[in-house]
Amino acid sequence: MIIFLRKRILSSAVPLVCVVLGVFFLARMTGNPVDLYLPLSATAEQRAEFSAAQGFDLSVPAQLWNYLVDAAHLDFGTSLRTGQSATEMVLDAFPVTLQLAGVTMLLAISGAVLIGSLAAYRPNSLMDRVASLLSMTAASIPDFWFAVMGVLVFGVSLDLLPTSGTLGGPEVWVLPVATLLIRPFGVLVQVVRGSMVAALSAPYVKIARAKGATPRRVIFGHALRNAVTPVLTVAGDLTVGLVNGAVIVETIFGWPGIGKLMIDSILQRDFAVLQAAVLMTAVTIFALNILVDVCHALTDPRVRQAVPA
Amino acid sequence: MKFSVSSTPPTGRRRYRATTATLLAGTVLLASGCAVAGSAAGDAGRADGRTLRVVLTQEPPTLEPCEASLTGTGVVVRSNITEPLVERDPDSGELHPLLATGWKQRDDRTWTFDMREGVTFQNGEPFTAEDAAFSIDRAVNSDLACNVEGYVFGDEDLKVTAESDTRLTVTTEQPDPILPLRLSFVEIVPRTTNADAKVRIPVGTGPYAVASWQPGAAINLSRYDDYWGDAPDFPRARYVWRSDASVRAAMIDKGEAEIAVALDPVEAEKDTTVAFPNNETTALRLDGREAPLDDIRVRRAVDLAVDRDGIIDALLGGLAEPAGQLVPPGVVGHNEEIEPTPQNVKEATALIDEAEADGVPVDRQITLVARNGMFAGVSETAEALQYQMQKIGLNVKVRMADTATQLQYQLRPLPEDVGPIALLIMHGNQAGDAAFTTSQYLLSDGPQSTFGTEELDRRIADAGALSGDQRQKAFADLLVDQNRSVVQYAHLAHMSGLLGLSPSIRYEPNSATGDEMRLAEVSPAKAGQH
Amino acid sequence: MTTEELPAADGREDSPQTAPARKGPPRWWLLLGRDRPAAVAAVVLSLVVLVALFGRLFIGDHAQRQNLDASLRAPSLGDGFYGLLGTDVLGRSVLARLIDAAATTLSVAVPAVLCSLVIGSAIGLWAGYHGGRRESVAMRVADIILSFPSLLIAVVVLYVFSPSALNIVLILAVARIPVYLRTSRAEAAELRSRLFVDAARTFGTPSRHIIQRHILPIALPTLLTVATLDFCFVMLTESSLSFLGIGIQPPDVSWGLMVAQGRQYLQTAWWITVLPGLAIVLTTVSATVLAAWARIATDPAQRWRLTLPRKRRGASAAVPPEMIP
Amino acid sequence: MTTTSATDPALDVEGLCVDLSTASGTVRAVDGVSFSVRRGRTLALLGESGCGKSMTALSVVGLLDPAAEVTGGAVRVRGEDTLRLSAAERRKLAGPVLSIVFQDALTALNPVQPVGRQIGEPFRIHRGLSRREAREKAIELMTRVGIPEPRQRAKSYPHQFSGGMRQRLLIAMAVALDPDVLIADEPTTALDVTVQAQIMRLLRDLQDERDMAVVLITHDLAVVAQRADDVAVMYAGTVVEQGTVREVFSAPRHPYTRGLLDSVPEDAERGQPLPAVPGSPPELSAVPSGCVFQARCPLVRERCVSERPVLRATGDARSAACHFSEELARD
Repeated sequence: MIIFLRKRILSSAVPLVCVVLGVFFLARMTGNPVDLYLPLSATAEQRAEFSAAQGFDLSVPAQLWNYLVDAAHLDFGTSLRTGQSATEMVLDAFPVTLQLAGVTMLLAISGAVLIGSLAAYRPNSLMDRVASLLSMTAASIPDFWFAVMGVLVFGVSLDLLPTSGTLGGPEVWVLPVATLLIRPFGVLVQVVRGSMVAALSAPYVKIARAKGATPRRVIFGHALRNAVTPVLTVAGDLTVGLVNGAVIVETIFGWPGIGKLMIDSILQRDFAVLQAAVLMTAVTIFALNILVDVCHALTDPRVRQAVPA
Repeated sequence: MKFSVSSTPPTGRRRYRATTATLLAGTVLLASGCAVAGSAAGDAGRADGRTLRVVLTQEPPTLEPCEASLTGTGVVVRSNITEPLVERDPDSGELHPLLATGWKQRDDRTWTFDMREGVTFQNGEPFTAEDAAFSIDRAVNSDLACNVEGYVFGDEDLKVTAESDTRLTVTTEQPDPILPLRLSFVEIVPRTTNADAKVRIPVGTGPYAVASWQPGAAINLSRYDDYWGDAPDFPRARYVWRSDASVRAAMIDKGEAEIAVALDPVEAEKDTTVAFPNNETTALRLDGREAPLDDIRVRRAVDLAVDRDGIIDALLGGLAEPAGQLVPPGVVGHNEEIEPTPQNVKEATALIDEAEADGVPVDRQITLVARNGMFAGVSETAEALQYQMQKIGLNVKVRMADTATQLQYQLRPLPEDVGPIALLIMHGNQAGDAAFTTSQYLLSDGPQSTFGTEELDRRIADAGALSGDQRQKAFADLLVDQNRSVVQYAHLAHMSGLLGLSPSIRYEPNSATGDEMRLAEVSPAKAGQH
Repeated sequence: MTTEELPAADGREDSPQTAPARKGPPRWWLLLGRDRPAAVAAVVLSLVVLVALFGRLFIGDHAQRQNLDASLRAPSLGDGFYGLLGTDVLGRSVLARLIDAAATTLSVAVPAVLCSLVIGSAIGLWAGYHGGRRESVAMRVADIILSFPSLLIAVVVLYVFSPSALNIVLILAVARIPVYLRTSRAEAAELRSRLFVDAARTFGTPSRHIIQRHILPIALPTLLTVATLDFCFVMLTESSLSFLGIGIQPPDVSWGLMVAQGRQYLQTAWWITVLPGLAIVLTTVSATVLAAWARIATDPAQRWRLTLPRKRRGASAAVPPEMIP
Repeated sequence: MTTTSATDPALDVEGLCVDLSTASGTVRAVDGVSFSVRRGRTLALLGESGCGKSMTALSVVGLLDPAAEVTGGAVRVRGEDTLRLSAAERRKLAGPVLSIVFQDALTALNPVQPVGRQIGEPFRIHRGLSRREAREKAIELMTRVGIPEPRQRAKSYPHQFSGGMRQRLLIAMAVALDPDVLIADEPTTALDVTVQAQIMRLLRDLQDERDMAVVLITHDLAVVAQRADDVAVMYAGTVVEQGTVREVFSAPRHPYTRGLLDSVPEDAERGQPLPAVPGSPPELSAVPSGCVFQARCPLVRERCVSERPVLRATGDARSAACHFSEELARD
């Protein structure tokens, strides 16, 4: 296991560098940010001065070299927009997204396992049909639409929840998490249901029933753990999506997360922040992938055995 | 004897249903329980009548006073945290004393300012001419690359000296008749402020001081008790930000904020909103260097094709005024005589036909560039303009851009090899003088202009050297000239902002509200509430 | 005595589907007819496809025709065919725009899904079959794409290159490749050690053929299911890009763009944003339902589920009734 | 119809009917099957694929797939008709009274649980033993079925065992609670010949030791000959002949049984093609109204087309469903 982990971590280093380099070059393709940061009436001289101060007058390879040298000293640069250190901004924003994604996935997975198992228990029953239809619909609602509706209905009309924001009790979490939740939940219910139906019709389930096992024992003791592999994979992918893409929710509800930071820094050509943010999410995503692999190994002894090979 | 084992024993079935029902009920209860538990105060805090809660579109990138000409920064900083020497009345355009009690022009290039006494900074230090000199130096002459430097002063450096505690002398390199107006953009900070680097949280002489900045969440201000002027009504203020206009509107409806900026025109009918002219003017800038836009008949046809009233009523919520010039009312140089061009499709088509007959390639594709988020309904407006231009026989494609991309089209050096461009621009004349407009947009080599005429250039230069009524008339006349002989712009509308105001407060927005929202002017609706 | 198999014994028998399977699979439309939701889904989906393919021929320029005086008219029967679903803020017929947008939406979603499906599966199957270094290289490439912010690519493509539906397709396709890559790699890696693959290998079959003839057919149903889910994802992503202003650009129109542009009128003119949203939901739900059905219908070991009479399907289950607590 | 015996049978199946839903409609997969078996005896259900023998077994233990439905008959153990019991009552019988072994031990064992836990599970379910006690019991059972180093191996997972070992584990699990009746559904089909013999011996030993009734489902005549006491030959969902193995195999009273026995290589001459029963069994949806075997029967006559023969006694403890079983007896 440890060998496996070490190998995985080492093999993630090269792709990580690729991501950083890719972002570096792509960002610079979007043009010089000078215009955005100087008043429209700034003179050519002022522009040149600003460019030189920020190092944008150098060739791209030279800029890259400077960036890498600084990065090696854990200095990821300063934000053009706010003048703060990029590292600081990213470290401020990241926990917000991580918490959102964590709570969302926790709820999505537990809810989906519950509903999906119940649905799989009696395929084609009313419960199954309702659960399937609802989950499919949930998975296909545009999230920003759901968010705006949520604000209007629960925030304003019913006056149950705050419209937006991060400050306050647990109630501020409800709408953002609900918005983030619908799609992963919808997808996961279908995945859980699918793999549970397959697991419940497997011969070992018949044998378990032949031993007189109760339904609870059959579902949770036997079927669920076998059904968990595809669920884990999909849940991993969905979490990656959340880490990278809670932009909409963060934008609408005013949560200062990494997604919002990223889109802002893209639109504002704030390269240092963008690079730092991408590096942070990329590291997280790599870690997440490794975590999923470890979970696979933990739940399935066959994978565990195959690992050292 | 036959029976079916698949019909479920009734007990089992019922229990199963009961389980489902319990689960469902539990979920609902849990959800509503969470909801009720804290009920809904939101970021801006509970309405306590003592905190003024303002919701902006975005978090201010910084509160550095020398960046106050950035809208996002200025709206919080200006006149709330820091103050300039001179302030401009947004309605009349007149200059009023603020930290300076008066000023005099000694000669062409030298001005003296008298400092107000008894003013202290929020850190307790007294305000003197030394501080004023420091602040001007820091903003205009330093290497900080302050936004205000580029915005109002260009390359020019100022020589500033504090002759005594109460007297300041400013010397310009060139004669500058509007120096006091320019200085109204320089916010005064204490001389202890870092001169080599920008600060994120400033100290000023304003009625409010920064209490805390929760990054990403809120900025809290508290009343500065030793403020030299009248004490504002609200002891505390809190800024939050939401980029979605419907959420900002919802926060007003819900009572989560007292003031919300930049609402969508859709909300205009609510009685919690108030519209105000914001000195922004929209227009299509036609690139006169490229066929077919190089033909004045085609440019005039475009001007005639635009249905200003239709666009304003349908897309801008009826909040804007049709425009015939770039300079809005209330700004020196605005010409009352100019009428917006009425739509005349027939005449426009005739002009195009005429041009086509003379060999102008009117079917060459024109790119209509507009910026996402420039104003509410911008992409619909672009589509409407495209449709109206196509109706008179032009070939137009829309390209929506982000700010950075749009700036490449807007600013010199203009992009090459992109064909004829019709750029949707929105020009805000914060400064109140047409010179800020003409030197940028009308000079043939102006930073935001594509072409012009020598005649117009000459008139602009002449007008800039004048002052008083002569200045007004010279600028007003040259605006007519642009419409007659240049037609670089098909003007669209003088825009309005829409502010959401809670019924619990009273506030009169003015044309500067978008850049400078004076919290001290906000009062509770019912007297004696606080 | 060595082998005393019964003469007609052709394998083991314990599942109920053996008997009917022998007769050959039942006609697919018969099966479809029996599953009412799947049948409805099929009808909806074919309708959407037909509209997307031929709708533009009938509506002429109605989707573009503006009338600022007729802005935001509510759906009504009185305004002729094009007024049935009301008008948008520019006075254009929402019905005509929905039809126009159907074509754009599908011409973005379908090629994007197909591209990522084909490229991702091809690489994934190849990597999974060969294993070793090729496998780990492919997986790391997937990691790179996954952790790359697709928003950045979208912005670059949109603002640096010219914005077009094709570019959106490319962005979405590239962003989804890892999903197929990982799925197909897993399938291929599992299948490569199976007996029939070993057998093919010993006969010297080139690996390309083994992948094509032995591995692909088995992995395909799973990949197609993923593709259907992705179809939904791609439509929603396109819509989100529109929300951020970096999706399909006017005057092109997609359902996602309609939802995004109309959301500010949610309270005053619901039809502008709700109807295209409904179109997205209906299409994706239909696709998902149909995919679930097709998956069962093409799997001989599952097909029997579809053959259950309606009333019994409601009552019985994969788990017999005595299992119900 | 029951065997004539003084002691009560451990399992008594009477007139069992199972309907199966298919795309082309509902068909009868098991049609009035009856048999019974006493403790210590082995009954073989013999037949080709699709003849309904496995479905019979699954309906006895209540594990039918939902596409199939028991529409009539009775399955009696310990004097109770299991088909009429509630789910919970039925679960009480599963394990201590009725038990089953499947053919494919790899899929029949839960791949993600250590085998020790799976084998100990019946003790936890029915006897309420602690995890540790159940584990000890499991190790005992593993020792009994011949797993080497059971204490270590109890922690292993199914995929780490060979096919024969897995089958032993499955059997250990099935006999854990000394059931009255053990149903073995083709328990050796997937195994090597040598391993087959070991497994059959293990089954026999366990049966003797625990005095179980065994229902052995198979298509293998040799297994029946060596292992079973009684045999019920099934064809197209019905029992066509029943009796002791010795009597039925030495003198079949049904043309189908005879055809089967003739096709065994031992009786054929070298170099000649094996005589086989011509044709194939009828589709379940097209079972003829008369005798089910009429299409392949060498003796078919008019009566066979119009009238279905019922199972009737052809000897002391045997019966056959043929109008002309006496003719066969004369051959």
